This record gives sequence, C-alpha cells and structure tokens, in this order.
Amino acid sequence: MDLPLPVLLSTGHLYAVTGAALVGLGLYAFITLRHPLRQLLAVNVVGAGIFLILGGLGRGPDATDPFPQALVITGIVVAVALTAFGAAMIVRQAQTRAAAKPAADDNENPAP
Amino acid sequence: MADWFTLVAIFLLLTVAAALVRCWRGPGPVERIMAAQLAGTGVIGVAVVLGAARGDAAFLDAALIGTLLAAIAVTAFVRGTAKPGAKE
Amino acid sequence: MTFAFDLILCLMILGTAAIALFVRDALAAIAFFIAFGNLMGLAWLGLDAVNVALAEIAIGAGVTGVLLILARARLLALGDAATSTGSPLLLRLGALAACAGFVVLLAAAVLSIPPESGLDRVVAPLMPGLGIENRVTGVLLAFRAYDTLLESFVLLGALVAVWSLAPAGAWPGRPADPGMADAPMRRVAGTFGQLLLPVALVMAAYLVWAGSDLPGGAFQAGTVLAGGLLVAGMGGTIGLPSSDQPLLRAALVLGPVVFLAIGLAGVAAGGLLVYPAGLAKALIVTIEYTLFLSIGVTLALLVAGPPMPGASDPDPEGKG
Amino acid sequence: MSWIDLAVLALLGAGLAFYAAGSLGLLRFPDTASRLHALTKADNLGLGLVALAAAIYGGSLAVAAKIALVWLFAVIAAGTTSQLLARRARLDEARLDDADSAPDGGLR
Repeated sequence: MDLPLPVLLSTGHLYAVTGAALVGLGLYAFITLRHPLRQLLAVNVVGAGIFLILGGLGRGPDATDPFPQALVITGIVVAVALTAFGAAMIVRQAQTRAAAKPAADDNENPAP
Repeated sequence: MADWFTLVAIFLLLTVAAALVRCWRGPGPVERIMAAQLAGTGVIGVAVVLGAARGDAAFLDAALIGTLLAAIAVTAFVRGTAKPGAKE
Repeated sequence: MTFAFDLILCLMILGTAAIALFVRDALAAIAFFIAFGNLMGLAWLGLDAVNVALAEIAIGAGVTGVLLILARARLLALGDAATSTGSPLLLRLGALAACAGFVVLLAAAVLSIPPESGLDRVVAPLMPGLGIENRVTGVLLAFRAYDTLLESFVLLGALVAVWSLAPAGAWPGRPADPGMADAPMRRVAGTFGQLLLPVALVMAAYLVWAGSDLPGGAFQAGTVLAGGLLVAGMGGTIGLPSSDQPLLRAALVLGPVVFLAIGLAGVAAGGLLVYPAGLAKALIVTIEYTLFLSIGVTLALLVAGPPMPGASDPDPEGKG
Repeated sequence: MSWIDLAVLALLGAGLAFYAAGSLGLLRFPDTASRLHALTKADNLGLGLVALAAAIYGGSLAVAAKIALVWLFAVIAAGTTSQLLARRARLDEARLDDADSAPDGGLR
C-alpha cells in the first residue's frame, strides 16, 4: 500500500513550510487584531511556526537533530511563561480601566 | 500492518476535523469546549495508533500525558460559571 | 501513506490556527487554540521528535489552555468579552500583502535548506561520556547546559514579573482562588484532583527518570506536575500558597540554585558546568529532579496569576 | 494474514466506528445533553477499542500495560468532564430562565 499521493516534499520540508505559513498567519493576525488577548494568541502562533521551521529543517532521513529539539523544548516553556505574563498584564490593565470609571460600565444601560 | 495503523490515524484525524466543525458552529460555550475535548481524545487515539505503526513505545507517553491533562481545560472552563450568589 | 498523514495534519494545523486567530467569539478562539496545540503535539510525533511532543502536548493542550480560559473568565467578569473586531480595510490589505510576501520569502528560504540531522552525528559519539542515551537530554543538560541554566532563571524572572502586577495592598497574598464556586462541581473536581495530583507526580517522576535514556526530561515532567497542581487547585484539594511562604520560595529556587551550584562546582573539574568524569549521569539526574519540581510549581503559579486582594483569607492548607 | 492480524483490524474498525459515531453525534444531535452523550462514546469505547488493537499488535506486556493506563485515565477524565459539562449546561439553562440576571453575568 504505497503512495496514494505523490511525495512532493520531504517530511522535514513539509513541516518547515507549514511553519513558515504559520509565521505569516500569526504576523497578519498580530497586525490586524485589536484585542490584546487575541494578539497574544497571534504571538503564540508565530512562535509555534518558528519552532516547526527549526524542527522540520532538523528532520534528516533517519534521525531528527537533537539541537533544535532542545532549543524548541526550552522555547516552548519560555513561550508559556511569557504568555502567562502577557495574560496577567492584560487582566491587570482591564482591572485598572474598570476601576477608573466606576459604576458606568457595571450596568447594561448606564445610569444618567 | 503498519500501513493499516497509519490509515486509521488518518481517519482519526478526519473525525477530529468533524468534531471541530461543531466547535466552530457552537452555539453555546459548552458545545465548543465539548468539541475541543473530543478533538483531544482523537489526538490521543492518533498518538496510540502512530506509536503502533512506528513501533515506538515512547509515543504512548505522549498519549498518557494527553489523557492526564485532558480534563484540565474543561475543569478551568466550568469553574467560573456558577450563578451569581451560588457560592457554596 | 505517511506522507498523506503528514499533509492532512499540516493542513489541519493551518486551519485550526487560522480559525483560532480570526473567529469572533473568544471562547471559540481558545477552544481552537487548544486543538491547535494538540495537533502541534502530533506534528512533533510526525517529526519523530517525541521529546518535544511530550512538552507540546502538556503545554499546548494543557497549561496554555487553562491560562487562556482563566484570563478570558477574568476579563469577562470585568465586562470585556474579548471578541475580535475588524480593523480598517486599508490596514488589512497592506498587512495581507506584506505577510503574504514575507511567507513566500520565508518558504523559499526554508526550501533552499535541505533538512538534515547534521548535529546528531556530532552529539552521538559524545553520549557515552555522559552515561545517558537521550541525546536531547544530553544537549539540554550537558552540551548546552548554560542555556538551560539561564532558562530556569528566566522562568523565575517571569514569575517575579507576574507577581509584580499585584495590586497595591495585595502583596504578599494569594492569587485569586481558582476553585469552583458551585458546590457539586467542586466535589466532582475535588475527587478528580485528589486522584490526579499523586498520579501526575508519579508520571512526572517517571518522565525525569526515563528522560536519561528515553524521551522525557525535566521540562516535560514539570509541566505535567503543573497540570496536576492546577487541577488540584481548581478542585479545592490544595489551597494556593501565599507568595511569601518560605517553603514555597524554597521550592521555586531549589532547581535553579542546585543547577547553579553544580555548575560552579564544575570549575574544580575544569570549567563552569563541566561534570567530572563518571559522575555526569548522577549529577544530571540530580539537577533534573530538583529542576522539575521548581518548574512545576513555577508554571502552576504563573497560570494562577498575581496575588489579589480579598484572596488572602487564612487557609490552613499550604502547597509546598 | 494471521488470525491475530484479523482481530487487530476488526478492533481498529470497531474503534473507528465509535469515534466516527461520536463526531457524527456531536455534529447532528439537537441539544447539549444528547451531544454530551455522543461524546462519551468516542471517549470510552472508540479509544478503548483502538488502544486494545494497538496493545495486541504491540505484543509486549509493558506496552499493553501502558496502553491500559492510557485508557483507564481517559475513562476517568471522560467521566469527570462529562459530569462537569452537564452541570455547567444545566446552570446555563437556569440562568437563561432567570430574567433578572445579565446575559453573561455571574462569571468570575
């Protein structure tokens, strides 16, 4: 049971090109999206794309390069730490904003 | 035989895609999280099947981590949703 | 057949990413982002990078999902639904052109580099000197140990940064209670948390142990531990600790400090972070066991967020 | 093709059927409760059968034990999540009935 599809790319290149597309997708989203939480998602997608490029280009015919793997593992952990910091900042900013204009936004129809 | 397992992995991916259609349509938040949960189960299945196809038992560790943390997103999602004043 | 699997997987990764970014509803975005994390884990399995897949599945599907869901719930409580709004058409067109051009360039650059596992050949003959077989662990804890050492401090720095966002008067206190408000849910989640925390601890210990020779390691184990701690925290099995608890502080710095101490002691054996011959495996395992504990606690607290006022009621249960 | 291979294929097919049923049910069923009902089939039976096939094919006791653990925890997680989600769905319905609460009120 072989080749229902022609093999256009090596496995490594396939994932690396997917990574490149993810980087572009994330950049576009980062520029056009307005809400900071959504932009945080976009940054994460860019990061995932870069990781895939690193991993894909390290995928040789019989082994996967351990160096990019190690880089990506540390990268994933740093990314989640910075995402946590970003989310905390976004929540804090919303809290500050909510505290600055009390009562007006608490109700559906603002009191006169 | 390994090819059969890969084929099953492809079909499992397609069921994940089908589940994600429900995630997209909603309508409620419960549906969306439910669909994400089903996608997670599908991915665990793919990991098990790929492990069998490639004869690598370490893939099972990935599946095991997936099952251990499968409920965590649902738990986080339901927590903030009690009715006002329903505290304990 | 394998190529068909890889191709479908890559298309699904791109699709889930696009929906996660551009869908209107914030919860749908997060649900798709969780699915995206799961599929990325499969991509690493497809690349035979099981070490990375373990980390990606634990973080992308587990910890990041919780983090985003909690952030959304907190924003929603403040009246911010985080729905995506459109930006001006001109900006979108400009960004589209620029990003499309960038992708073409990047893809061309990527395709001009043949994928190869070049450094694998460099690392392989060096492994017997370490006494471990997992090459990724070898890179992380021996050949580029200073990277990992610095990273363990970066994590600590991120936690300090998150804590620094505590509102005035909340310091030193507890993060906002992540527990369930609804009593029946709290019972279900509590039972699950009581079961999951010890299991996660065992799984994490196994991952560190296996990480010497098989895929696994401190980062993967730390993430699993963080997941267990978070579920237990949400179910009320453990209370979140106050940020000035000495035991907590000790758990946070244990890994980095032990790592640094062993690294400095290496000066006697020939240089910073040099392991004496014959002792490499023992030292690596020691570093990894302390590091995984610190990483787990740090990640769990990063997700829980900064100390909040009103969350600092005395609670007999502490985490440590 | 031996009898064992046939058994593995049969198990894989049955597992896939349950996965497909789960996805289909999630897509086609009309309300939250019945969708939840569909979900648990895939979680428990689909994964269980596929895992059993992989365990038989793997042929070693250690692999089979690990696969059994995967399934065990999947079942425990599925039970927990379906209870939590069902409770959440009921609370949401109750909130919709409450005229005086805000659309997304009460979320912390």
